Amino acid sequence: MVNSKEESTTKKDLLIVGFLCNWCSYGGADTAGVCRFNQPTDLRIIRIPCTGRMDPLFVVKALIYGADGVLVSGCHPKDCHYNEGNFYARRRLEVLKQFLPFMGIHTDRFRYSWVSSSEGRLWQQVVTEFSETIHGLGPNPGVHGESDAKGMMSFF
Amino acid sequence: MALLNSLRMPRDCDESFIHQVETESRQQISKCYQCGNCSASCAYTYVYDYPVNQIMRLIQLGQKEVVLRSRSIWLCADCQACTTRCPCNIDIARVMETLRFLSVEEGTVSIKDIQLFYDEFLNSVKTFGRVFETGLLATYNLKAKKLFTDIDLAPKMLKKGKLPIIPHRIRGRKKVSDIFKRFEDYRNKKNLD
Amino acid sequence: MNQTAKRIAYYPGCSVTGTAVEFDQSTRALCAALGIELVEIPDWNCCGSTPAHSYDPLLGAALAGRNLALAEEMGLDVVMTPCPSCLKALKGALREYEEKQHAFLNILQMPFSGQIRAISVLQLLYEDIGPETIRKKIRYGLTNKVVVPYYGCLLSRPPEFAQFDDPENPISMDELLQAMGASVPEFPYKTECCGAAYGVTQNHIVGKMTGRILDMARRLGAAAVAVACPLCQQNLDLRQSQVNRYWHTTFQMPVVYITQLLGFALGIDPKKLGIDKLFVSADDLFKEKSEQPEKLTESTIA
Amino acid sequence: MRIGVFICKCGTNIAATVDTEAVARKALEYPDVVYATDYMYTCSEPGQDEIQQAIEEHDLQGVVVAACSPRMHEVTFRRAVEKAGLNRYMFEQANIREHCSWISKDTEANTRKAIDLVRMSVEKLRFNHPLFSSQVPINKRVLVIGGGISGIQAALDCAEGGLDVVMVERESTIGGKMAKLDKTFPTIDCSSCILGPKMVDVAQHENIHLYAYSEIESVSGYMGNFKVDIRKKATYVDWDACTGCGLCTEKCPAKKSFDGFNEGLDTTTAINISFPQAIPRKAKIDPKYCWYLTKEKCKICQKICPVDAIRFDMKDETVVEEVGAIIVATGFDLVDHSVYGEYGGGHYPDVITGLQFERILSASGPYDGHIIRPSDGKEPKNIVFIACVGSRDPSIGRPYCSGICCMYIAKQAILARDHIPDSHCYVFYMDIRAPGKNYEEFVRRAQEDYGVQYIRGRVGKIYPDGEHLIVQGIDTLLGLQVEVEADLVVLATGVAASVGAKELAEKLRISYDEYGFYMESHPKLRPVETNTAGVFLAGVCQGPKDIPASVAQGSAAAAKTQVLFSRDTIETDPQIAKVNERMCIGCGKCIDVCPFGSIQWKTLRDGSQKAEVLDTVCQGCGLCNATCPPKAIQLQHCTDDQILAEIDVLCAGERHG
Repeated sequence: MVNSKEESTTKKDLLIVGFLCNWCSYGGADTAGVCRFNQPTDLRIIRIPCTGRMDPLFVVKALIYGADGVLVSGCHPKDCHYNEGNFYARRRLEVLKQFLPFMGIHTDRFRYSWVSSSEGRLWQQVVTEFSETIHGLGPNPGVHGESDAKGMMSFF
Repeated sequence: MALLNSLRMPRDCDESFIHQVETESRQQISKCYQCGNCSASCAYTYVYDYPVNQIMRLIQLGQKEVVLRSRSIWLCADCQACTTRCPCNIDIARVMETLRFLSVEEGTVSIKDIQLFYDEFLNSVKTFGRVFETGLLATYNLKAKKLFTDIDLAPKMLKKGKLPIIPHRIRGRKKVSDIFKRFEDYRNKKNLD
Repeated sequence: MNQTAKRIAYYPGCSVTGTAVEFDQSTRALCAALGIELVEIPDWNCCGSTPAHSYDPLLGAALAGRNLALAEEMGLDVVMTPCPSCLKALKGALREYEEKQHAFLNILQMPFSGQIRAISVLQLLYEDIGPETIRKKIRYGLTNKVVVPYYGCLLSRPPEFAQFDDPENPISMDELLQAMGASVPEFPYKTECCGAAYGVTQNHIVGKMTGRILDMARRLGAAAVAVACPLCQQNLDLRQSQVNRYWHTTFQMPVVYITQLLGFALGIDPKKLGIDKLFVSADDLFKEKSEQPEKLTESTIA
Repeated sequence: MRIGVFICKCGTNIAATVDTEAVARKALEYPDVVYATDYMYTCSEPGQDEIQQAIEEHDLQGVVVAACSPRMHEVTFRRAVEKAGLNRYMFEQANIREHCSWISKDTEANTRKAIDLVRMSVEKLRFNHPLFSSQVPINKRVLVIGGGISGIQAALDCAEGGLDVVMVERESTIGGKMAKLDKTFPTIDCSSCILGPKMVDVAQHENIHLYAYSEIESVSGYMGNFKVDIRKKATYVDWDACTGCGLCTEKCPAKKSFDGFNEGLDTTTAINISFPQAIPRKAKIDPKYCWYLTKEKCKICQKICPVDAIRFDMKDETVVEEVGAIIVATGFDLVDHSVYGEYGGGHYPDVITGLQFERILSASGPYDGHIIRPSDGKEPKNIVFIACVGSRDPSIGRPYCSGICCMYIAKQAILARDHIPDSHCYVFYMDIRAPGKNYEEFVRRAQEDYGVQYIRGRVGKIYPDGEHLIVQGIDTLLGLQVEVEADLVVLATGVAASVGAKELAEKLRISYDEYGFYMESHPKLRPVETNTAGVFLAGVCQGPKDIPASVAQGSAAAAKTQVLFSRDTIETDPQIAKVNERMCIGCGKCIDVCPFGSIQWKTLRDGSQKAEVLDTVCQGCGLCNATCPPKAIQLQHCTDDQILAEIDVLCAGERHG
């Protein structure tokens, strides 16, 4: 709030892949841009029509190919442009989250959120927080690199 | 009361003061849009030299001297009406509190009586661990040369046993004075940094 | 709820050991009668109040913090104080602990978890006992007596900090008074400031503020003003003579602690409640003891 | 494929923090890219010309533009490449403005990001195929939801243009908030005199079918062919029979019913007609207050009705309407001022809302147009108006300006001074917002000609003192507290989204902002459209506005509908799911998940069951694609191959290699 001194710009970018639904979160990211809300530069956004389009495989592929984090974002529950796509997404991505530790991927490297097209400020927060989390974890060491014992335990 | 004539910007705006107030109070002063609700709600506006909304405005303009020398910050009774009603969610009472302590730090306290009372109060706490009200009132009235203020109340209070003659000294008063000492050390160190 | 097992830490605060001694007496007597065990924090010290806070909030926090740490040491998780000023200081200490933990603990130099909760005596009476329980225990009512509740600034303000009652229109004391059978008019100055500590340094301010409050109480036909703050009580009661001089009035308005009123209604000996310590006599209020619990309930429900 | 890449500088919007030249240079290294350049304003006419020339000169088969958000200009660029002979889907847009140049000042990092985004778009484009739309017929009927002034204007404009209009109104009469107003600013002309004729037009127009006292139950379908379930709420009166004679309302003994039309200032009968000019002028029974419906005694209305219209056994009824477009004009409600404990929290009878004061002023209102206090019927001599109650107040989550209050207070103060010449009117305001035609002059008149006292500052507290209300405020210009001994206080309560706005938005699949106002497609260039094709907005449901602006938007929505209906068919979006029959295993999972029922079984000649997509029903969400186990069903233009290709170049690209 008050101490909004800009982060040192020398920090090296990590790679975060974002999958955003066209109707809500992609618009929210646009709104954040229109309002010039400063954000970390690590994120690369792929536009999809709906989070219901999300195949968990996309997340896994990205993390295996070397992305340091994956962020999926769509419409708030009940606000889906296609009625119920985000409900399917939530179910699938929740299962995926449980599964990541088995591939040696830290669960914190993946996150999903709900941001509407009017919520530019919220989008800024989501991106900033997630980027900080990923910078906290550092570069993705690759598959089987970081067994998150706690995450695995929670699966059982 | 420091007087304002005209402002020449940016020369007359102390940006670091704005930052200092915001950091210490954890409030964002630029949120204030001057609706005046704080001053409308304040029970003390009529004795202030600057109403609260003007204090907020003066901070926005970086008027350190005027703000820290104002009487208003010392006449604020911390009643929280402003904070409760501020439409912008600014904890104004906390800003006022911050200004008081910055004013002590800068040595610009405008109302000497109040500072004197506060000093005597803290002395009493440092010495006894608790406030010795009788002694506090006596020394304060003596030092403030207000010997006869409230003198009418004293006999009544004595009669009701409400003015104990002997102070209560707590056993842990050394511990309390140590808190004062550690605080002074902390503050000196902070000021050196 | 199991009231017999209720043990809470008690922080009296300096003013109730001196100028407001009757608040301490009545609080202890009332809690004992209600089955609440008050454990006075051993060797407590002054919370620092406004002077310490104005000097530096950290100093105030450390002074108040010592008492909280002592209470935690006793293994208690709630500390109650009759004084709203002290309450603010105790809560302030908890906030500083949240915000500047390192510096705070360095100055305090005591083990402290910050888990303890601080409440006022009014909050204890309203939330943990409640008007319904009070209603059932009444022996002497205040039937047909008009009593106005005066809350002052700090009991419910600011809402995020106080976490108690409504900031603009608090009703806890209203309901407790109604439970005692009193008639409680809508009092517009419920939360107006009484002039606070300026009784000492700038007493013309207090004269003006308390004058307004007393005048409104008189116009509403009040037999007494009920309060829950030593400073408010002192300004309205002790300084009533100064007010009369300032406004050229002849107020003779008893200003009574809610704990005294409740204690009386519960049948505690007025002596034990320190009724005689009030400057403006409240004897008229406590003179007629009418034992009419049934009628009471009726009139208060209606 | 021969690909051309165009990097837009967007003036300095992009070029200031992205090295566009470097991005273009880098693009030339990518496979299939044969041409790359940067340009000042790619979306401008010369910018589009440049693309078209390059397509011709370099024989391009696909185009990538890196510029603003595709939500802004994708349509523009698709049209541009189509003009040059390419299929419009052989185009990709990388968003290097909203998602890049505008959100960081670090030119190096932004340039790296832009390079990545362009690389991804090129890779996606390499998997694009030409797609072709099909045509479906349009049902040229329009549904107007909401019968306030904006909806009325939209309905009349559509009907005049020859369209069939279905209007649905939640209340038992149309007219909305405007019907409750006494006079309108800045002309002080009588509200019902200008609205009344329009309401009658709606009732009499042969092209308009009105469902009053009805609500939208559900909406399905898509632009050109919506299906709408409308719930007609039980009125307990057969409206076909009812003549609106009003005999029942005279005899009904349940006289303490809540009078919503008079904002609760008066009571009415359980069977009532909202107001004399109601459209439709039909009686309805409020079941909460009717003696027969609550206590099973009375039935006086039934006995007295000359046309036997009373039906105590009436139930809600659902009807289905089919339309090609929907205009949403659901209006607003007032902010609930009970959150302001310092103003009495709604408990003081003489602290009223602006709309209540309108009813008091109105000659057909509860006091026949005499200004008197609700508490004791006395004429107030000192009236205080407080601006921005529920507006510009972040502490209650409403930081926006309601836009109309400054003006309506000025009007009400003028009228109060007119009605009671020896009265004093005080307006506590923070700023005066009067940007309309003749608005500022109007506010000046209130002060100069009518002697209304404007006090710059907010009110901290209102409390009763005997017969009066003490209003404790501040004049910030003087730094002095001001106390007014008032007889009546009017709170200029702000505008809030209509109750139920969010639920309706979910049914219509349109979005709303954090306050519940409906989101337009673009804040400047598409203020009437929503993100759901065929659904248009009119009036305050989209955001606070006054009567002229509401009427204008109503007409605009009607014009948009006429544009849509000017053709007989619409092109379907070819970005839909498609089944590869050889891969389909006939599991039927896609059929289960499809939210639109757009996938059905198809029996092949060999008797095997395969999934088949109905082109005109599929909305292109891709849920089936993500669900299909063998990935036999693919969302065109957003296939698995395309997304994986984007991921692949991004992650496995040289940055980590």
